[in-house]
Amino acid sequence: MDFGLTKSEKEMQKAAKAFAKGEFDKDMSLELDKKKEFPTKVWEKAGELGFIGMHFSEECSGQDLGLMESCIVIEEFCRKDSTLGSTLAFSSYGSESILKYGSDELKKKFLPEVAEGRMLSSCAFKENGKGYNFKSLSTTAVRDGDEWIINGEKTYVLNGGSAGFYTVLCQTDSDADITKGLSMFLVEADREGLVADDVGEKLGLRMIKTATIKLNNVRVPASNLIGNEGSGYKQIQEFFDINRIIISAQAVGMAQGAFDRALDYVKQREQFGKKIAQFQITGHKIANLSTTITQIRLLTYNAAWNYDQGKNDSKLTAMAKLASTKAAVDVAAEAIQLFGGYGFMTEYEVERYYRDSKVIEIFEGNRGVQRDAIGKDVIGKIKK
Amino acid sequence: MDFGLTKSEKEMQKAAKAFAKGEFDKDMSLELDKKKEFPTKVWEKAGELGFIGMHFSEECSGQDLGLMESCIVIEEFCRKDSTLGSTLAFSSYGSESILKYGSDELKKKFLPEVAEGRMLSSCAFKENGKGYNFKSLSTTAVRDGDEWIINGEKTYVLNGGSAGFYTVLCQTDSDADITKGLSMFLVEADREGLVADDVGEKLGLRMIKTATIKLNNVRVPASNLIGNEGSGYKQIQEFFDINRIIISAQAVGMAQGAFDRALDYVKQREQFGKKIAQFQITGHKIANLSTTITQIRLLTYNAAWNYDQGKNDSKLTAMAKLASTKAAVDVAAEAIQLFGGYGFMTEYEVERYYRDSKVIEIFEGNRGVQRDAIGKDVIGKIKK
Amino acid sequence: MEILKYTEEHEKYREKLRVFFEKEVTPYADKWEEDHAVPKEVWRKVGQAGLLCPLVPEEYGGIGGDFSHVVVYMEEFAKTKQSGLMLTLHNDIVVPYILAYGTEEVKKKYLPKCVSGECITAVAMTEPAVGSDLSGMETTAVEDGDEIIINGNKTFISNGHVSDLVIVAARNSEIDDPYSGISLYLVEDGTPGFERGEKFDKLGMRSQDTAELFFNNCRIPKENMLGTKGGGFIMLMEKLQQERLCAAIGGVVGSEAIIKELIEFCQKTIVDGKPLSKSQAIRFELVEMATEVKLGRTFMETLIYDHIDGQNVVVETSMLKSWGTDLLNDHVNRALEIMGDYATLEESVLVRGFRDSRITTIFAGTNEIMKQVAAQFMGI
Amino acid sequence: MEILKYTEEHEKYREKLRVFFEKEVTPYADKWEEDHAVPKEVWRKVGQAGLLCPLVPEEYGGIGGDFSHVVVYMEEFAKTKQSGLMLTLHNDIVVPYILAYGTEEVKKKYLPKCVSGECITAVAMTEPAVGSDLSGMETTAVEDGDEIIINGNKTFISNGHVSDLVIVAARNSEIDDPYSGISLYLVEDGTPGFERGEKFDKLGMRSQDTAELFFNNCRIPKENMLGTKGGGFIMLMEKLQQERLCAAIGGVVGSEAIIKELIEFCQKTIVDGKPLSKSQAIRFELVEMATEVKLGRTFMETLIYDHIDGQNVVVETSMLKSWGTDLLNDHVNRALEIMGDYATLEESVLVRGFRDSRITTIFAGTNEIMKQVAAQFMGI
Repeated sequence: MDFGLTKSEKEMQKAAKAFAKGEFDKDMSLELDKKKEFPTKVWEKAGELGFIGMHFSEECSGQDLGLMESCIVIEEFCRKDSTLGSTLAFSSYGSESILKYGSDELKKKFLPEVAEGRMLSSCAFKENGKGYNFKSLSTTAVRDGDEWIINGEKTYVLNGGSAGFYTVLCQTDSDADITKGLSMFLVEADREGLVADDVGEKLGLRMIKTATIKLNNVRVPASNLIGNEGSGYKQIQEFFDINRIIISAQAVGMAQGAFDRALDYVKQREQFGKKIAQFQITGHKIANLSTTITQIRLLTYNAAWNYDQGKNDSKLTAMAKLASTKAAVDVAAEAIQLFGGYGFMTEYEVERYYRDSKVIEIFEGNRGVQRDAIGKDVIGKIKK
Repeated sequence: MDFGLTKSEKEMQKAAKAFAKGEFDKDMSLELDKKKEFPTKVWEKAGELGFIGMHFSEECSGQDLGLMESCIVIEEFCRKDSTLGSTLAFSSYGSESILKYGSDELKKKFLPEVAEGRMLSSCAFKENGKGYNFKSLSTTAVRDGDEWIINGEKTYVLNGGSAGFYTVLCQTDSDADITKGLSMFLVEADREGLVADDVGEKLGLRMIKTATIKLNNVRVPASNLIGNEGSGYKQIQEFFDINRIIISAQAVGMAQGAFDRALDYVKQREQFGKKIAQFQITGHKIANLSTTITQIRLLTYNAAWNYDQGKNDSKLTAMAKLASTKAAVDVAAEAIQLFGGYGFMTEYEVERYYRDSKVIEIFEGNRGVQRDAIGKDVIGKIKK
Repeated sequence: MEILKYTEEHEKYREKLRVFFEKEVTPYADKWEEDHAVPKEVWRKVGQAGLLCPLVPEEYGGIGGDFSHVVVYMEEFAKTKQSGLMLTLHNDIVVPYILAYGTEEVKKKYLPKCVSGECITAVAMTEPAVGSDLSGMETTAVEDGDEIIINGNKTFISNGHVSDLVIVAARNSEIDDPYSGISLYLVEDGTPGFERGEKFDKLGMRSQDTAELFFNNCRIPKENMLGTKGGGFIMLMEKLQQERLCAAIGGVVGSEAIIKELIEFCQKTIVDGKPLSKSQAIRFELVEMATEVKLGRTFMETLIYDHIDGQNVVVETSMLKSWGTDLLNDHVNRALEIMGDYATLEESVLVRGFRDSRITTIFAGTNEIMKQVAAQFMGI
Repeated sequence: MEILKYTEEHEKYREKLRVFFEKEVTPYADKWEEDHAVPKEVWRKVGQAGLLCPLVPEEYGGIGGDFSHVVVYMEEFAKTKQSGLMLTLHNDIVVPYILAYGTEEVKKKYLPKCVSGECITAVAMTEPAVGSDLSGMETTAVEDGDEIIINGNKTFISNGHVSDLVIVAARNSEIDDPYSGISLYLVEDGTPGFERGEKFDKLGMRSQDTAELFFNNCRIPKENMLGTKGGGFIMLMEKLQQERLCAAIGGVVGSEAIIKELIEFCQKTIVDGKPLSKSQAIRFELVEMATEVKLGRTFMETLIYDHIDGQNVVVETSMLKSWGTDLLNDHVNRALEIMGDYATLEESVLVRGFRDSRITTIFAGTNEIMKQVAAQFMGI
């Protein structure tokens, strides 16, 4: 094993640090969070400088880098600012299906737009009253000549209302086995019959729009089918694999960012005649938090490395999502506690880390979903 | 980064698995644990085959391998049997000081004995009423011509009574700063004036003897001083660095071993019409346990890797000891619970993992000691 | 078993609160959150309904209730889904200072208005530079003839904007001992030299006006000192048991509200054709949470019983304040997790609980201070 | 507040227990652990001292005590630092079956001996193949004239070797319904066909003789059936509340004993010139543990109160059994950690507690089963 960062990893880390330092302004961020506005300028700049879709191929305006480098960058971004970092992490949300399964035409048309910071992407998979099994979806796509007609409703769609297109998971054969009955379609945001209803105010990640996407007889050309008909289940699993690792990297960054702020604070704030850091209980809290952060970082990197090696391990991915997001919430909570009353105040930022980390903890499968997945995988087949 | 095992790591892992499978007999182990007897034959064989002091140089009968390989081997051993594995892990306990600081004479005389499984070593550092700061020790060594005269008492000395020699931390200058007033001596077990008083029955690790070592005017030649006079503090810190990583590897193995057994059990045991593994709550427990084990393994390997790279990081080492041993206890406890009544029975082994892991959790600095160390290191200097 | 015996009068009071809150408070909770403020008129309304300051005796316009009224009050208050109308702060924390330490004149002057809602109160202890370390207090009070001149800044003051009367802790700078120089003073709204800072933007309790207060050569009449000169620290300490007990009750009662909401949510939310409450892992979590809430409720009631009985329950109160507010945060965190995606929307009522509850482990003395206090009074 | 009212009689009983245990039990605890057994004579001694079966009425030789006696008993028992002399099992779990379901004849025959210590009891439900799933029970009982023939194996039976009389659950194999075929039978020591297996080597409770029991065409008289035919499941369920309450009490009372030991240890153990109890982190842990113990104690007392009052507290009892035994294990784990190296030696009394307590989350229904039961009876 080798726990040292490679040259490329180090370079991207350095570049990400520099970008975040230069472009992430605290006051701007507080303002945008308050107004629930997307950080358009930061996003455009990130696109220009190649921080979006780093793992895309060069012809799609990417850098052909690994998910590992993406994770390192996202971590640095979220460390510096939990919300700004997340907007960037999610700006290519759902694009991977196109990257891996899309036709050259779709790739060329959409991926450079995403990577260059001109278009947000999104994946619409979740439905009301349905969990993460996708045993039967109410959103359907029916073939009609050279077109598909899509009907249904998707909930909690990230970038919903701001994305240029959605990858939409549809039932294409209700009689078929789950591994064959689902298909993935690219649906442009401006297609007739597609409406994005904003979900309203959120607990966290307030700069990112989230919407319910209603599809009413939306027609897309057959060329908008991503990959083969019936490959939707496989695609959505791969989507989760990559996105849960990305979320895990966000969580590591958020945990580290909340920790950084708390550590600075306890080292300079005095109470009862000494610095807060000098109380034994503070030392122990700092020890626990830094131990946790070290562990989730390793777990996340391991999952990303496996992905890059083509040895993707879904249980490791779910472990990373499970452990990292919970840790981020816990670290942020303890950071607030270490700040005392100030921690509750927006200005000191840790409260936002707390809100944002809670959202990504729940998002794309809460603890129960992850534990179900890991348990099933580890237990494997049972002999009768 | 590279999370794949190197060729040498894989080979040692395979060899360790094969050795444990061939030599660790469950009934023998239950018997030895009950009788509190050292597994002499297994130890001798392990020595013959090179599983002891793997990181010693070849001239000292080692294999010149890294701590990483040692950890991998120890993990496999403790996974297969928590107690047998620990006896082997601790069979070169305290030898590292000689390896690194001892004269060629001492090295040649003692290390091959240890590595070849003919002599146990031990380190005697702890004193009654003293913590892990070593600010002032009551065990003293006073120079008398070509000899040193040692007086004092050391407690909780592992391999105490069975080791061939002890590395004994002594105060050699009570006026000097802690970093200069302590020195390390090799004291042969048969020196006049050295008495080992067994501490009696222990909670776990019952095959290993533990004793109070009393030194009453024990005379050793000046050549038994390990390294320079006054280098004792440095040596004991390095001793902790390496040993806490080794303990952490034991913990990973114990956690994995207890988990393996519980997993097998829940997959075959039926209750209320289905296998225990098929209850959702079991799946979640399995998920939590395997997530924890994955994390402590990464943390331990990272600490070992850093050590091997000469970038030893004491806080990482303490984190590994803290997190891994606690996890091992928790995993063993949950394993017992998954076994139900059988888990309480000696025959099903997990109870022994529970006892053994609790001992290594406490041993060489409990949680408080580790947290103090990590906190101090992370917080660093505080500006007035 | 029934630990707290409520009389018919208590039950009537509960009913009156319930009806009032349902009509005049709960429906406006969302609006107040948006506005980051509760209009003063609401306070007046509560007063006009006879529902302020249950502990104030009849001679000052109150109902002369006991601490059981307070408990009933907090239980009903917990159902209003807001925290900006900080009735407990006024009723059970600030006004009791006037009641206990005010001269007859002061009591006659202020208490009837406190009851009627004309005079909303706040208490100002914490300072920017020293936080909760009273020994470092920098606000000074200097006598000048018949007046007292106050100088200094206070921060994190709840009811910071809405208050008509503030109890200010300040020290006599001539006295060396950090504690024995502290006295408490009543400062009215509008007193020259008394100004209020911007309201803070906060994680939660958004409808509540937390602010800084500035005293710049602020002159008040000598009669506005509460209790004895230099007795401030003792007074603060004496009142802490009740303040912390209130915080503890808030933790337990809040957790009760959460588990109730959560169970209902899990029963009615169908995922893949099955209510969440039929998932074994969720059932276990619900039982674990319900267990802790029952433990907290029972212990809380015995503390209330003993507190009413006039016993010293400093150790137990410190313990429950710490345990109960940690519980509240743990439970709301778990509840959001269990609920899943819906719990990322502000529309979901528990999200407000999630944001609001984070301060409870910090206010009324951080939980770390609670543990220090408990250890000290346990003699360990 | 005082929840449980002890009479003078209870206090006298406590004193008698205390004196007896201090003289006849505690000093032998280490020896029994070593021997992996408690001599039968000790049981006789307890009986002769009038300290067995507090719940048995005077007409059968008992003292006709109430459940408060049991609580007093368990509190004093927790101080004996051993668990092999399983008095509670005999007193409060097994004998109550005879008391509740035995015919007058059976009661007259056995109860006086249970009280005197001549007849030590055990109960045998669990089987190797099916564990705690009673519906899978394989031991059968077949009527043959005036006799009943029992066949099957039971496992994990406490008092497995020392018992003179065992209550055995067995099913009528002709009845399909897995529950309504179960009946309870009294099998005496020495009955042909009744044999005992080796004692198990265990993590803890070493002085206690847990064993397998084998029934091979074991014939007993028909009169030895307890209660009604096929009523076994109902009887077991009816008695579970008390059994689980006892387990819950054991958890809380055990935790109390631990925190007491631990505080003393931390106060007297000097490391680097300072008592452990002066370390801030340890002080916080002590407070946290003491807090949980107080919560448990209060809740436990209200349950005992309600249980004595004849109320259904199945939900609360299941909750406290689970919470209290988890608490016990958590606390003994923390205690060992805090104590440090000394806590790796069997010489340290808490080490035995560490080993013994692990079974408490499993016995009397695993804590997972407790949560299932609670969820079910809460209607979620």
